[in-house]
Amino acid sequence: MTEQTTLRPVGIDLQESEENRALIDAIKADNPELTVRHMPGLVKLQAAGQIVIKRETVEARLGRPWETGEFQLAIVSYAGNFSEWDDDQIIVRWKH
Amino acid sequence: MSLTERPPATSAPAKKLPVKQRYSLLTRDLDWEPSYVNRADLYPYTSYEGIVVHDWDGWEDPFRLTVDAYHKYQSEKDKRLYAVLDSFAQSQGHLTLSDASYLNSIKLFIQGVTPLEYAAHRHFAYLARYLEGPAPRFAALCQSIDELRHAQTQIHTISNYNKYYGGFHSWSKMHDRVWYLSVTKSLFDDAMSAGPFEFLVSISFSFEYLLTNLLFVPFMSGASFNGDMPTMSFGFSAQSDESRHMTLGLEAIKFLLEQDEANVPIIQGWIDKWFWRSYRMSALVAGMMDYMLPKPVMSWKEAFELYFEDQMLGGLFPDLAYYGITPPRHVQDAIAEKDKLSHEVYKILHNFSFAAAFTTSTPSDDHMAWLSAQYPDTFDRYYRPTWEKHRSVEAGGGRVFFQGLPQLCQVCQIPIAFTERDDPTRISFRHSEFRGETFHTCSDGCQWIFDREPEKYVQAWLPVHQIYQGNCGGPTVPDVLAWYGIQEGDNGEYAGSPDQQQWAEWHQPAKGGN
Amino acid sequence: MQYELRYQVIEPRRHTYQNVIDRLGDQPASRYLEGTLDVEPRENFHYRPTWAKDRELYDARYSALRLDDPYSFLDPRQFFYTPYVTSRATMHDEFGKTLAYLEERNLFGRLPDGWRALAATVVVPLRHFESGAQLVSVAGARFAHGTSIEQCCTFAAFDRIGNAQMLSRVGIALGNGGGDVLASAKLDWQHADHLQPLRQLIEEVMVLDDWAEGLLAVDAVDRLLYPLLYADLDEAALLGGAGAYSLVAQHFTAWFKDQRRWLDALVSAWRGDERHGGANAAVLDRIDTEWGPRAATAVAPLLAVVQQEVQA
Amino acid sequence: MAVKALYDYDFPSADRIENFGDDQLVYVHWAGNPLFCSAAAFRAPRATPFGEFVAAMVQPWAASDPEFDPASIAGWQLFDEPLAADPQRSLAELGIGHKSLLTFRTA
Repeated sequence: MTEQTTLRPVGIDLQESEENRALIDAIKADNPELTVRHMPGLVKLQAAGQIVIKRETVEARLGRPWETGEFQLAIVSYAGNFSEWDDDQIIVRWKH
Repeated sequence: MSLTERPPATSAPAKKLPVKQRYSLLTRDLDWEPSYVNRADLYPYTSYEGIVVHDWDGWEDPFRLTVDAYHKYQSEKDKRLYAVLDSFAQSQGHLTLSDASYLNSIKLFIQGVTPLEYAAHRHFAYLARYLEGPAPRFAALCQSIDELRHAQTQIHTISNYNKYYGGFHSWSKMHDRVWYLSVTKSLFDDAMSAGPFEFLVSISFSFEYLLTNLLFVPFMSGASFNGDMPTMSFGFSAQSDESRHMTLGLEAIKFLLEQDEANVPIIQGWIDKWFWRSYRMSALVAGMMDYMLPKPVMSWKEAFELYFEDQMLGGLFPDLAYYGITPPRHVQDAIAEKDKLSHEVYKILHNFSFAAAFTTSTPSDDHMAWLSAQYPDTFDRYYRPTWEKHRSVEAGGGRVFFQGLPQLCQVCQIPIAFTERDDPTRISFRHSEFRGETFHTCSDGCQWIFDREPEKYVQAWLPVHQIYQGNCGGPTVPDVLAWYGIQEGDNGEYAGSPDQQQWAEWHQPAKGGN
Repeated sequence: MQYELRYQVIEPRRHTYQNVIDRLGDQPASRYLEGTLDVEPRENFHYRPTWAKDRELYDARYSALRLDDPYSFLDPRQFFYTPYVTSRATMHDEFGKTLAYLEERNLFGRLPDGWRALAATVVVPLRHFESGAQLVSVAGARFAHGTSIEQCCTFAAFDRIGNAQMLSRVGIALGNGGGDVLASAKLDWQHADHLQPLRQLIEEVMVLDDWAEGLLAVDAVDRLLYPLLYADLDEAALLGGAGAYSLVAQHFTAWFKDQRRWLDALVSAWRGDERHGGANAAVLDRIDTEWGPRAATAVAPLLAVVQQEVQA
Repeated sequence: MAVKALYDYDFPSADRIENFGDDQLVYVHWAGNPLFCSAAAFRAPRATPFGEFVAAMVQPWAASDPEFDPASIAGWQLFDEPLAADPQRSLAELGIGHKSLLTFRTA
């Protein structure tokens, strides 16, 4: 994994729905420093430096196979840069 | 010989291509270097803006979306969305909105925003045709078809409200004609009439990446808070595409900056122009968020701080500093007016709603208390007294409208109503001379944009001036309203409007023991 | 405050948008009609395009083929975005299942040599033709006049890249999961004699100014290519032990049938237009005369390969 | 800075004075009255005497504010300069050209 270059905040906004609950739990589990803010219909996740979403963690919470591509069904917005998006994980961080 | 009689396969089990390589074979490898025609004839529009691209293959596409995956995810999203729309319509869900006045913001939305989704659909098709690299072309193609989705899901969501409420019925014609909608239309016309790179920086970067969060996310959250599940659903569903579009914007800008140092000042100029142009248009959303939601969810100021100041100025621009890009020119003016913007905009809408396809009203006591809490430095001092004056006129059975037509900004086309940075009581007037004619603008930002390309902005179809030239159906207000497609009761004051009256009728207070 | 709803059923004030009412009367309208009719802006454009002299941002003059009312043409499939992606999700899902079946049973590995050669040197290289056809179609998405027409072009453009990806996946499968077949197919596309007339044609079509002429020139090729490679060879493939070829071909035959539906309807609308029908017919006849023989010349060497490899 | 274009990008102004015949556009701003969000735009004959312009156009507009008193109008400005607003003289004679901005205050 590459070194983090900055601790500037990154963020992901997800739709708050039954389908996304496991995903949100998984992100919380993999990013202990996460701050979570609830707005009507929406959950705002923010962290310093980076947020990582791991397929295995999501699958364990969800109880079924989950493709990282399915993240596109949940995301409402983000701040940062998708520095990695492969079959196993998605990482949001700034580039410089 | 039949299939079953053939010998069993002896070849090695199939290899699996790494995702990145497979994606590349399915997208950019489809391109080939033409030899029967000139490349310049095939891509005639990529050189006149002065942008230099050395290697189109330098474009990264983190989503690696293939056509089959696109259809799979998008059809799933639409299945969910239309299920919400159908059940809302079947259960007469519109009756459970916070109030019928809430729908004024949705009227502004379908008249002002839906046509922009459609314009984006059309012009991302232009990028999908004329950008030279296959990777950005494919990303643009996906965005083009996504934007058609957004326009159509909005039309279909709002179709149900249109059946029961005024102001929605003629959104397309209105976008071509009505004064406040020229604000949004002219912005997209400006971007579409520019070259492909400027369009990319204007819409994909400055609009999609810098500002859509600010415009859409709190707005959709507000829809949810006001009982408008269909709008929340299309909004969030659209936003899930938007994250791809934001990525296109960010990739575009980094790609262009990395290609050649000579691109940097050109891009900086476009960021400076398009930040201000998009920000000015977003003022309409500021007014909508603070004044048009019966149950407000987040103030413009708070959303601006959260989505723009923290995320963009705090997060993105330090990233772009690496390439020598600085925060947009005039960004300090935007920050300085966050306490004023929504109030100044709603005053315009309140003054002129007699000529609009929505209604307005003076904020209630509760609403003013909320505004006062959100804007402790400005509301009570500068805006409350004016609303109190409206209240006293209305108490006597009157209603103050602006009995005339406003002076418009030549660039953003909003009435010149914004105030000086250091004085909320003094309107900021700017004017420039070009070929012996005077052109008025509303701010340093708009004046700077005008002076940069006066040959462009002198063409603007300014609604007020067009009315005075006799091009809008006739000389009287009723003539113009008829030409706009505004129907009786769409416009004016909310109290007593057909929407308000029927809402009251549908929601008779429960009688005891009934 | 507690409310009660006074009415069980509320009568709507209107059944659809005003532009639809103006055309069809005040009755409930389909989502296709509401999402299509009169959506494209018509007037009062603010600035002239910097990239096209003497044109507005939306302008009927981007093609010689005109309709008095662009909405006299409607897509017979009534595709707006949702039914389109839903239909294509099924199509690609089925194609994926076919491919998975063929790979699982190694049916590509068992293709007779002639069929394998046909697939690798004629069919797979056509992914580049599809990619070119995508560029041509997407020009219509931008420049066609009227949402009903450009929407069909948009979907066609997306279909074309989808077709190119389906052919690419066949190539990957033929290469046993690697990129070798695609690499040699690309070399063939660029250099092999039998593909040069077709490549020359699509390159020349890609630079045409008139989006509609481009679309029809590609169609002149499609009308020869699709029946030749997919529909007509189906039977021969089954008889010749090339079941895999037949299973793949059916998807392209199905797509081409769908493509014909809107394009034939559009050509009829152009010919039948009260105001422009005469002028349109002259343009359409000129396009047929010019591009029909060019298409035949471009497809002839492919026919020769078919005859040599699988019909000998 | 010229517009970057593929051809000579030069179009007439949409609101050039020729498009208004003998008339012109004039903007009027009531300074210090926050009830009005912006200045008003008027189309007026260049030969109109200033007094008639004010009586026929400005006053009915200013009366949008029920507290407006026509006698209170004072202190005209043309752009940023004081204007000696002789009611008998025409707009043209007073140097009030096409798309001029007039400002008044009320006493």
